[in-house]
Amino acid sequence: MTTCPECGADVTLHDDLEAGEIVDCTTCGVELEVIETAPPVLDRAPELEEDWGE
Amino acid sequence: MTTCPECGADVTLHDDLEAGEIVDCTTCGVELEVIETAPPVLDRAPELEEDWGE
Amino acid sequence: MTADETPTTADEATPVVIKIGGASAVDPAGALADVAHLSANGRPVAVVHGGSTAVDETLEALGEEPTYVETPGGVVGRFTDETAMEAFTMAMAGTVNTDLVESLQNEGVDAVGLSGLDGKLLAGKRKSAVRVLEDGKKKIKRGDHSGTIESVNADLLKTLLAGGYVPVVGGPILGAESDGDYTAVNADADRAAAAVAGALGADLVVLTDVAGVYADPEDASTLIESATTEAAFEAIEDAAAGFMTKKVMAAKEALESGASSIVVADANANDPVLTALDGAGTTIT
Amino acid sequence: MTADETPTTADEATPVVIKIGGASAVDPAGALADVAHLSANGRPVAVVHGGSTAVDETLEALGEEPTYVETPGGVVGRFTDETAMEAFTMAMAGTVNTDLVESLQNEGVDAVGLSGLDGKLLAGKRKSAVRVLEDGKKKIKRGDHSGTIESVNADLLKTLLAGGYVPVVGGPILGAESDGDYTAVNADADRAAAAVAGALGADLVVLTDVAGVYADPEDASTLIESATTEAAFEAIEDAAAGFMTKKVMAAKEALESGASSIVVADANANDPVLTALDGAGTTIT
Ligand SMILES: [Zn+2]
Ligand SMILES: [Zn+2]
Repeated sequence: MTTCPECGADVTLHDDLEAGEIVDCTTCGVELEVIETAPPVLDRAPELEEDWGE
Repeated sequence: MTTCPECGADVTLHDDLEAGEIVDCTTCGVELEVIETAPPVLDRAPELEEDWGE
Repeated sequence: MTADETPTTADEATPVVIKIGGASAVDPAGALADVAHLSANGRPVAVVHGGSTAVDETLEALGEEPTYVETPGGVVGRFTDETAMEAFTMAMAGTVNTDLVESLQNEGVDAVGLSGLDGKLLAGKRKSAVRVLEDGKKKIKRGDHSGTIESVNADLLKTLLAGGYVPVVGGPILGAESDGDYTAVNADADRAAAAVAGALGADLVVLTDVAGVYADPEDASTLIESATTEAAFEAIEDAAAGFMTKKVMAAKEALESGASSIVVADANANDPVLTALDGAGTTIT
Repeated sequence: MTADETPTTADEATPVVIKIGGASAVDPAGALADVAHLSANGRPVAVVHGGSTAVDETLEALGEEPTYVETPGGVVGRFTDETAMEAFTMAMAGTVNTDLVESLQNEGVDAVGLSGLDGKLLAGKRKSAVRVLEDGKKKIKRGDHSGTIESVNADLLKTLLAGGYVPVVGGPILGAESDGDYTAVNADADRAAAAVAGALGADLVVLTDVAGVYADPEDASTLIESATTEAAFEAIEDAAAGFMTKKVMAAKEALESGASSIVVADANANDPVLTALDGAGTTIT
């Protein structure tokens, strides 16, 4: 359990959390990136286009 | 035994001849390259500078 | 101008940009002979090349495996980590570009090979992070070396063309980091060709391993010969399936950025470039 | 010219060609910062690079071994067979050249990387056959990919310099076969730098991992600061031992082909190029 950096609400996290994983804040709906896992640190996930190289 | 392509003299060749090997014609002194070994074919060896790349 | 000189028409003076693929199914010999023909006739020509097959071969020769990732949208793409980027640079700027320049010199064409880094020829923001789907989880994966072209140094190309040279352009491109530093990154070669053609106001010939865009890819009789209206282009967009989607997207970018025309044509045809400029394949204007 | 403009002296207008080695003992950062400084001050600059360490590393990464052969005269040199040539092209035209262009772009220098094939920049006859001593036998070994530079496309360099670009030149070079075809081949980078400096009438700075040419390589106090006469140059020729022999030979070629001066100097010094142009190292004119 940690706090959404956008709205401050509690975010429930599952057990096998991995760095880089994207979780949704069920309160404000924003996408959060797992920056660290122990203890969990969340940050707003960057917006990224789907665009691939050669 | 084969013939010097420069002077026509007989050139004595040793047994374990290899392609690319340079032999001297003892008659005219020219350097001969072994082009083929069985049967032996000789040609005048190219003049090459010693000059190395990077 | 004296009476002896052949007047140069506007059409003759329009540069031609030829996109040569990197797929091993395509032999560039026919295209390179056409480059020689056009260039000998005074037409400014630039070549843009891919080389994904060579990158894969180089990775394999180095004992590395390409990394593929799936986007949340279900598109499978290559992830270019640092090792893959090194192989990409070796293969594209080293092997493929040099081999093409060598082949063109043997055709009598005074080719000059360039990567996107040279003179900031092709530059854009580096994209390091991508969204991926891994084991059913959405993730941010960092360390990708890719970028989208935002600027073309047309002056460098025009200077070389004016000097009688044929620029041969391939990856990597110059990727700007958020801190302002530059890193060599991967970019889509069709879009690189589109950017070059746009910057030069050129006729772009995109050579591929099929005869053009088909209304029904299963039916060879449905080749779309040309699209000169918005509606016709939309029909092509609908028809383009699979890897053709990228080529049609690139065609759109080329036209929007100033290209004169785009032809998607068969690299394995006789005189593939000359016939494409003469109406073979799918012409979009 | 208005009163506000600083007059350009002949010395300021003389191009500078900087030879950067390929040895891993030498960090190019200092030299590249000097390139930025000179270039920002309006001095035309070109860089010529080696890269034998990178070639060896690439061969090793590919699981190949470099082939060394001994000449009848006892000189041990590298034999560049087809596999080695492919690695050479990947490493030199791919990795080393692109990395230098990337680093220079990060220094604010608008670098353009070129191999000797580009615009026939560096061309000469391919040498495929070499005389070797193998198991005590003199042999002709064929398949070498090497060549000696016979011509330089100075126009291409001058065009780029006039456009404000810094050419970054490395191998391979364009080797002419006896049948007229061209093949990419290996050439000595010091001699490439000499050829470029000669063609541009430039000041050539050859950076190496020692401070210059010593009368006695064992005694640091015997650094030869300059040679301006035939006799002084002969003293340098006598003094140059081992790999310095090649640098002094290259210096001679550069002067004979039109270079303005040659300095052999320490790449690891502070401001290595600026101090070399200011008298550090061994200056030959
Ligand atoms: Zn929230
Ligand atoms: Zn004889």
